[in-house]
Amino acid sequence: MLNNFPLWPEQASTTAPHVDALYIFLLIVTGMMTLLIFICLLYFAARFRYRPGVRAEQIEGSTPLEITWSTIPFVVFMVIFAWGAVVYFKERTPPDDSTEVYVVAKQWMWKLEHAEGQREINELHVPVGRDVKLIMTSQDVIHSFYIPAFRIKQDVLPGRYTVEWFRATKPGTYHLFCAEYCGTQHSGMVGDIVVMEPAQYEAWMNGGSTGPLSATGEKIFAELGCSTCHRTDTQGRGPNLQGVFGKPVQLEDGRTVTADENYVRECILDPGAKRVKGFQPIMPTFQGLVSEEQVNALVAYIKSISAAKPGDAAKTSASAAPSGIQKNAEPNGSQVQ
Amino acid sequence: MSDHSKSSPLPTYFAVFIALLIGTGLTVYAASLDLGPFNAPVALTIASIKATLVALFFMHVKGASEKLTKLVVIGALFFLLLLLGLTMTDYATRAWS
Amino acid sequence: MPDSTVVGLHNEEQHNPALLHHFAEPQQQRDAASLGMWVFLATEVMFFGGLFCAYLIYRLKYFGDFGAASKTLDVRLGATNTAVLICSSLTVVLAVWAAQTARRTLLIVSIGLTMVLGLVFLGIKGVEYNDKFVEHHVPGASFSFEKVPIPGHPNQYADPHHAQLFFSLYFVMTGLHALHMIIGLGIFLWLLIMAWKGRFTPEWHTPVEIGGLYWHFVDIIWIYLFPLLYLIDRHP
Amino acid sequence: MPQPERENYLNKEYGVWSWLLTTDHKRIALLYLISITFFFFIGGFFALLIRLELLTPAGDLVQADTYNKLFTMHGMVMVFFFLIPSIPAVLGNFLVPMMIGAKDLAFPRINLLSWYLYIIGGVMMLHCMLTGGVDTGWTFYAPFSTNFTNTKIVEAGLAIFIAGFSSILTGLNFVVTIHRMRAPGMTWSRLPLFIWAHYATSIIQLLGTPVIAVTIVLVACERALHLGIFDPRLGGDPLLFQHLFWFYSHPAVYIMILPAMGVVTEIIACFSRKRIFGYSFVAFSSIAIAVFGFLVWAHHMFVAGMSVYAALVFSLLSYAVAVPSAIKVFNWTATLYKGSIHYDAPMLYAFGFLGLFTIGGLTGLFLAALGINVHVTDTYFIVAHFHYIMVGGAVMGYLGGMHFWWPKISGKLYPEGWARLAALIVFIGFNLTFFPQFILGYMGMPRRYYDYSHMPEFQVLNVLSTAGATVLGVGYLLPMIYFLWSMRYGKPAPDNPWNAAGLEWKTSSPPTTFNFEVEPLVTWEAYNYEDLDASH
Repeated sequence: MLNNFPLWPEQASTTAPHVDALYIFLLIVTGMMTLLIFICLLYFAARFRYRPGVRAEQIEGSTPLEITWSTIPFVVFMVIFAWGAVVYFKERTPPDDSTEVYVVAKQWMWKLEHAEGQREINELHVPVGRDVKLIMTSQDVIHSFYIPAFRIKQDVLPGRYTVEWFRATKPGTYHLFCAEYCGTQHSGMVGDIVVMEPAQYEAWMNGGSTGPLSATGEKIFAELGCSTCHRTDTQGRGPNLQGVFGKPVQLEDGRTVTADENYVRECILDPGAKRVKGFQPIMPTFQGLVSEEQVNALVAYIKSISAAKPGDAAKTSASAAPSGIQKNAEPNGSQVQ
Repeated sequence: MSDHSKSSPLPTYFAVFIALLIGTGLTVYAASLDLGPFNAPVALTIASIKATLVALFFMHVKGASEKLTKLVVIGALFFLLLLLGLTMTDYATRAWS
Repeated sequence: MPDSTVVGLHNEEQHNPALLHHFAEPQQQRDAASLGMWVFLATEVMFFGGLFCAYLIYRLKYFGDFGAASKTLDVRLGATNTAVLICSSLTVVLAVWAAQTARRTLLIVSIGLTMVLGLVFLGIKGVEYNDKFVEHHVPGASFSFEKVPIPGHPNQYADPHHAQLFFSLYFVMTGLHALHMIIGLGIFLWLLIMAWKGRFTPEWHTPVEIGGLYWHFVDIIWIYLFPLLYLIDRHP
Repeated sequence: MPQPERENYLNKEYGVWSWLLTTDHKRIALLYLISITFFFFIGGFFALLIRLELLTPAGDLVQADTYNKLFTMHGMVMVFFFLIPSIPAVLGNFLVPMMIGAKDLAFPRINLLSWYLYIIGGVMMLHCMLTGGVDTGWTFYAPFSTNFTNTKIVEAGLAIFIAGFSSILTGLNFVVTIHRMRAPGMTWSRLPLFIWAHYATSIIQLLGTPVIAVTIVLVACERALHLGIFDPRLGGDPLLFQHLFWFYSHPAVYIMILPAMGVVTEIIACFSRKRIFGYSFVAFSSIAIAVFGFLVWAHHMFVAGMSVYAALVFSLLSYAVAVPSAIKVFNWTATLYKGSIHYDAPMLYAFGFLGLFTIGGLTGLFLAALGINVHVTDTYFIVAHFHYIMVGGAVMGYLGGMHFWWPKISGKLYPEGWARLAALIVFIGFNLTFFPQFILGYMGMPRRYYDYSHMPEFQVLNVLSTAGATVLGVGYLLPMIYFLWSMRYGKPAPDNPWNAAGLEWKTSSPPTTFNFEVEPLVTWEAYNYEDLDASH
C-alpha cells in the first residue's frame, strides 16, 4: 500500500535538493508560525471563554507589539526571499558547456531532438551527471515543460525560445508533464524522462542516429540559399556568421545585442527587426517557410560554427556533415503553416 | 465647486483655451523637427502640460475643489504608472544568459 | 422622513425635483455626484491604461515600424480634431459658467455648440477611418502595408505585421475614444433638453458640472492619443 | 402574545415589481443573495463533477473536453459570479449604509443598475454554458483563447465584462457613500473595520476591473479580426495578455478576501466582547493590502518566460503584501486575549476563517519564494493554496457574516445547534478536500488534468480529496436549508440578539426602509463593548 502512496517526490537532479532544502526550511518556519497562532487561538479561546460575571478587559492596542510582529515576519520573509532567489538564479542559468536538446511542443506532444541528431517523441533519454540544456519553443499555444523529480518547470512559448536546464543524478524513469493548460488533451501531453548510466546512454545514442543537428542545419543553410549571402570565406552581402554566436552584435539602429539563440531565431524569422550595422535590409523573412525543427537545426548550425576557433570552423562543420544521411529535416512538413 | 462668488473666471478660461491651441500648434511643429531621441519626450511633455491645464482650470482641480478630488486624480495616475512601470520591469530586462 | 431635514430649503424644492430622499441636504448630494464622477474617471484612466500599456510595449519593441505606420496618418486632420476638442472644452466650461450665473441662453448655446463640435470631431474621425479603408490599412484579411519605408531609414521597409499592430492599437484606442464621445453626446443631448426646460439653477446644476467633467476627460485622453498616434517619429 | 408586525423593508410593499424596481439597498442585497446563491450551487455542482472524475486515474466519467469545460466554468462562475460579488454585494450592500448611519447608498439607482448588469452578465454566462461552454480555463490565456479554442470565449468574455461593470459600480457606490453619507459624529476613526475593509475592496474594484475589461475587448477583437496583439506569429506577445490579466486578477483575490476580513473582525469583536486590538493597524492594513495588491501580479508568471530580474522584483514585493495580512492575523488573535469569548455559530466560522486563512496565507510564502514557485506553480499545490484563501477564507467569512447578520436581514433567528454543526462539517470537509492537494502538488501533479493514468500513485490523495468534497457539499447545503426554514419557522429576532456594537444593531430587525427612524448622532467609538456590557 505505502509503495503506492508516496508523500514526497523523488529527488533526481542537482536542483532538487536545493528546492527541497528551502521547502523544508519553509515547512519548519511556517509550521512554527502556524503552531504559535493556533496555540494562542486555542489557549485564549479556552482560557478566556465566557464566564458569568467576568467581563472582558478592554485593551486599546500596543504600538511596540505591532512593530514587533510586523518587523520579525518581514525579516523572516526577506530570508526566504533571498534564499528563493538564489535557488531560482541557479535554475535559470544553464552551465556553459551543457549538452543541448531542442524541444518543440505542439498540441499535444513533445518533440525532442538531441544536438547529436537523435529524435524522440514524448521521451527524453539523458545520461546521469551531465548538464543538459533544453532550448524550447512551441508550434501553437503555450505549454510548460515540467519534470517534478528534477523540480524544474518552464513555460514553452510560441514565437521564441525559452530555456531550462538540469543535471540528473539518479538513473530511472521520471514523469514529464505539460503543466500549462493547452487544450483538449492537455493531460495526455505527458512523457518520460529516462536517465541512464553514461555507458548505456552512449549505446542508446549510437543506435539510429541521423547525424548531428548542426549538420542538418548546414544542409538547410545550403538548401535555402543562405550561404550565397552569408559566406564563410569573406564578407558577403550578409554578415559572415562564423564566430558570431554568443558575441555582442552592433545593430543598425545603434543598439548592441548578444547573439543568443533567440536573436538568431529572430534574424531568420524577422530579419528587419534587429539588422546588423552596415548591411542592407535585403534578407527576406523566413516566417512560414521553415518549420520550428528547421529553425532549431539552423540555430544549432550557427552555434557550431562559432563553437570552434574561427579558422577551422569550416573544416569542423565539413567533417561533421555526413552527406546523404538526411533527406529532409522536417518529418511532417505539412504542418508548416 | 462650491464658491462661485469670486470674480468672473472667463479671462482664465480664455487664457487656458489659447494656451491649449498654442500647445497643439507647438507639438505639431516639434514633430516635424528631427530632435533625435527627444521627439517622443517633447510630444508627451507638451501633452502632459495641456492635460494638466485642462484638469486644473477646466475641471477645477485647482482652487475650487477639495483635497479629495486631488487625491483621486493623483491616485489614478499613480496606479496607471504602476501598471506601465511594473510591466516595463519585465520588458526592459528580458535578456538573460 | 426626509422632509424634516430639508425644512428651510423650500426655495430649492420648487426648482429642484432632484433632491433625493436619502440625502440630508443639496450640498451633500452635489458633493456625492461630483465625487462619483471623479471616481468613475479614475476607472476610465485604468481602462485606457491597459491600452496605453500595450501601446508602450509595442512602440518600444517596433519603434521604426510604428513610425512608418504613424506617418501614413493625416496629421492635419488629427491636429484639426485636437483643436475641435479644445474648442468644445471651452464651450463646456462656458456652459458650466452659464449655469452658475443663470444665463439660460448662453447655457443652451454652449451645450449646443459642444454637441456640434463633438459631431465635427466624429465626422473628421469618420473621414480618417474611410481613408484607412481605402488604403487597406484596416487590420484584417485585406490589410496591406508593402514597401513603406521606415522614417530615417529610407532603404528599409516596415514589417507589415508590426504595422498592423500599430493600426490595431490605433483603431481600438480611437474607436473606444469615439465611443466615449458618442456617450458624451448622449449625455449632452439630455443636458440640452433639461436646459431647454429651464431645470438648471445656480443652486442646482450638478448634471452640467459632472457632464462637463466627463467631456473634459475625454478631451484629455485625446490630448495624449494625438501625439502618441500621429506625431512621434514622423519627421522626415 | 403575537404583536402586530412593525413595518419594515420586507413587508412595506409586496409584488414582483416592488422588488425588481426597488432602490432600497437592503432589497437589492437580497436580490444579490438569491442570485449569487444560485451561481454558487452551479459552480459547486461543477466542482463535484470535477472531484468525481478525479476519483479514478483514468478519464472515465466525462470526456476530456467536458472536463476542461467543467473546470473552466467552475472557475469563471465561482470567481466572477460568486466570490467577487459575494460579501460586498450582499452583506456590504445591506450593511454599509446602516453601519455609517445613512438612509441608503449614495446612488440607489446605480445600485439597482449594477444588479441588473450582474444579472445580464449571469444570464449570458448561463447561455454560454448551456450552448457549449468554454474550455480555456478561467484564465483564458492567449494565444489558446484567441487563436485556438473553438468554444464561446467571446460570449463568456462579454459576460465577465458586463459583470465587471457591475462590480465597478458597486465599488463606486461604496466609495462615495463612505465619503459622503456618514452620519454626524461618524468620523473615520469610529468606522467599523468592516467599512474600512469594504473601502479598500472598492479601491481595487475601481482600479483593477477596468484593466480586465479592456483586456477582454482586446481578446474579442483579436478573435474576430486576428489583429495579432497577443499572437507571436504577427509580432504580438502572449505574455502581455498575462500581465494585463493578472494586473486585475491578482488584486481580485483581495476583492474576495478583504470583505471577509472585515466580517471576521466584526464577529471577533462581538463574541469576545472587546474593542479590536490595534484598531488603526487593522484599518490601515486593509488599505495597505489594497495598494500592495497591485504590485505583485507577475508572481503568477515566474515560469512564464518573464525576465529574471522582473521575477526578482515581483517576488520581493509579494513578501511586502504578506506583512499587512500577518498584522491582521496577529491583531485578531490578540483581541481574544482577556476577552469573554462566546461560541455562537458566527464565532465558530470566524475561528474556522482564522485557521484556514493562516494556512492559506503561509502557503503563499512558499509560492512567493522563486525557487519553490518553479516547482509547485500550475500544480495542485497552487489549487490548494488559493482554495484555502478563497474558500477557506472568503466563503468562511461569508457564511460567518450571513449567520451573524441573518437576524437583522430576515428578522428571524436561525437554529443555533444546526448552525454549529454546519460550521464543523464545513471545516472538516474543507480540510479533507484541500489539504491532500498540497501534498499532491509538491509531488508534482499538474492542475487541469482529467486523466492521471500515467501516474496512478496519485490516486489515494485524490480519493481523500473527493471524499472531503462530498462532506463539504453537505456542509454548504445545510445553511441554505435552515436559513430558508427559519424564514418561515424561525423565532422572531430581537433588534440586537448578540448585544453587538454598531449602528446596524440600533435599528429594528428587520430595519425600516430608510434604516433609522431618526438620523443617528454618533458619540461613541467603534466596538464600545465595555459600555454595552456595563449597561446589562
